Amino acid sequence: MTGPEPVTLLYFAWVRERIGVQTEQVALAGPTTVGALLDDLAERSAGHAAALADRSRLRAAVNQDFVGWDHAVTSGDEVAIFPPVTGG
Amino acid sequence: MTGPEPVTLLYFAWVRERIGVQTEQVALAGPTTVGALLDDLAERSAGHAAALADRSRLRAAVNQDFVGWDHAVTSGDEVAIFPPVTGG
Amino acid sequence: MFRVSIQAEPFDLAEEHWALSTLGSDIGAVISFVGQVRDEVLELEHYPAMAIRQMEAVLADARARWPLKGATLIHRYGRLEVGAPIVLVLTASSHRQAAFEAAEFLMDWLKTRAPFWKRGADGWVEAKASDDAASARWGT
Amino acid sequence: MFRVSIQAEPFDLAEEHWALSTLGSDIGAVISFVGQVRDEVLELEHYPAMAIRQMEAVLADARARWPLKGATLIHRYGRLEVGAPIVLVLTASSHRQAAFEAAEFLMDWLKTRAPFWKRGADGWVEAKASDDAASARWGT
Repeated sequence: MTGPEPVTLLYFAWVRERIGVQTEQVALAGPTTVGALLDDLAERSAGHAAALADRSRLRAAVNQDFVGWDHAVTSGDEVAIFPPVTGG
Repeated sequence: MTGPEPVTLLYFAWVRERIGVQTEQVALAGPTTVGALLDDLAERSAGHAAALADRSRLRAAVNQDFVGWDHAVTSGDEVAIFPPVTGG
Repeated sequence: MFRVSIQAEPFDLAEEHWALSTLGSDIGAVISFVGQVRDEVLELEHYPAMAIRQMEAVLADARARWPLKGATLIHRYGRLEVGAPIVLVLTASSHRQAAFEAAEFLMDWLKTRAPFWKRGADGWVEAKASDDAASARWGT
Repeated sequence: MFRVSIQAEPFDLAEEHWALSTLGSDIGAVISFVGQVRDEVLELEHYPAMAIRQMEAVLADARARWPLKGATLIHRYGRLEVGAPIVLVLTASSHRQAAFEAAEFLMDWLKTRAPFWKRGADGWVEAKASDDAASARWGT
């Protein structure tokens, strides 16, 4: 029996640099929110903690759309965490 | 003894077509205004009268700057009469 | 570089753009507006001395209002086929907002103050009240 | 013609402009915005799938707001030298106001919503509050 599909995390810019990886996968215990997921991720390493400490400097996307911290995350989602964009 | 320099009139677009000439020169009896000058010009020919009848459809420039009908015209001026511009 | 030209010949957008985009390392935004002939062949008449004088004046006005690094105004005259470019406004600045606003200002102004007159198949083109309104928003 | 591209290579402004200016006899205005690298070499990182998805969405939004005949959005990534073009926004319409407004809207949006990040000599470039303010005026 396989478990539910994991969530794919993507990190960009200095979030990626501090965490040290571009992407990782995490299994969810159950439905959660982006904010709660970040609380969990912050405990993974000192790099995670440093990258995710100040939420005012972070933005999130779920399945490639911008979302707020209380947005639901479910099994199989693609969740991206990054600083405010600076393109254009 | 030569008289004072004449005023040079310039006509554009349908004003030019109705009057039948691009430019003409007129001697002034004395200082006048663009509006008064147009009243005099309208008596020169049926074409002048037709071209200059409806002042709401005309614009004027003196020495290459837009002016109103009460703007002074003096000897030697370049006075242009034309419809509202449609460039760009 | 600030330049005004009134000409019968077409202009080369890429060349004009290059001239502004390479002005210096502080250029961050270059905007071009090209107006082109719609739907019917046009003949453009103009008042050459007043046109050049007024176009230089409005360019000076734009420079006083926005921190431009460069700008180019080209207006064509004569017979112009459908699709032919009529007018080019190019602005270059460190920041996009200045370049956008200046380009819109210059175009609004050209529409209402540059002494050019278009004649199409049905005669002389009438001026549009919407152009006067667009120009009026700049408070000139 | 409506087109989005995310690419490492430079774009050819003249070619892209031509593609829109020749779309039909009802094109009256074609506007280009080119953003280019100022002052220091930049490295642009991006989130490819989200970038293309979001750029296509904003182009659809612009089409719903303005009567555009065509528009092109190109954003580059990778290492970009000083003076190198980063972004191209092109809009074509019958009337200049629609083309200008749509181009400004698209640029304001790209600045605040397109997932690209610039890194310069001193590290990651900080987002500007002025860009958020510019974007907010469109009510999105």
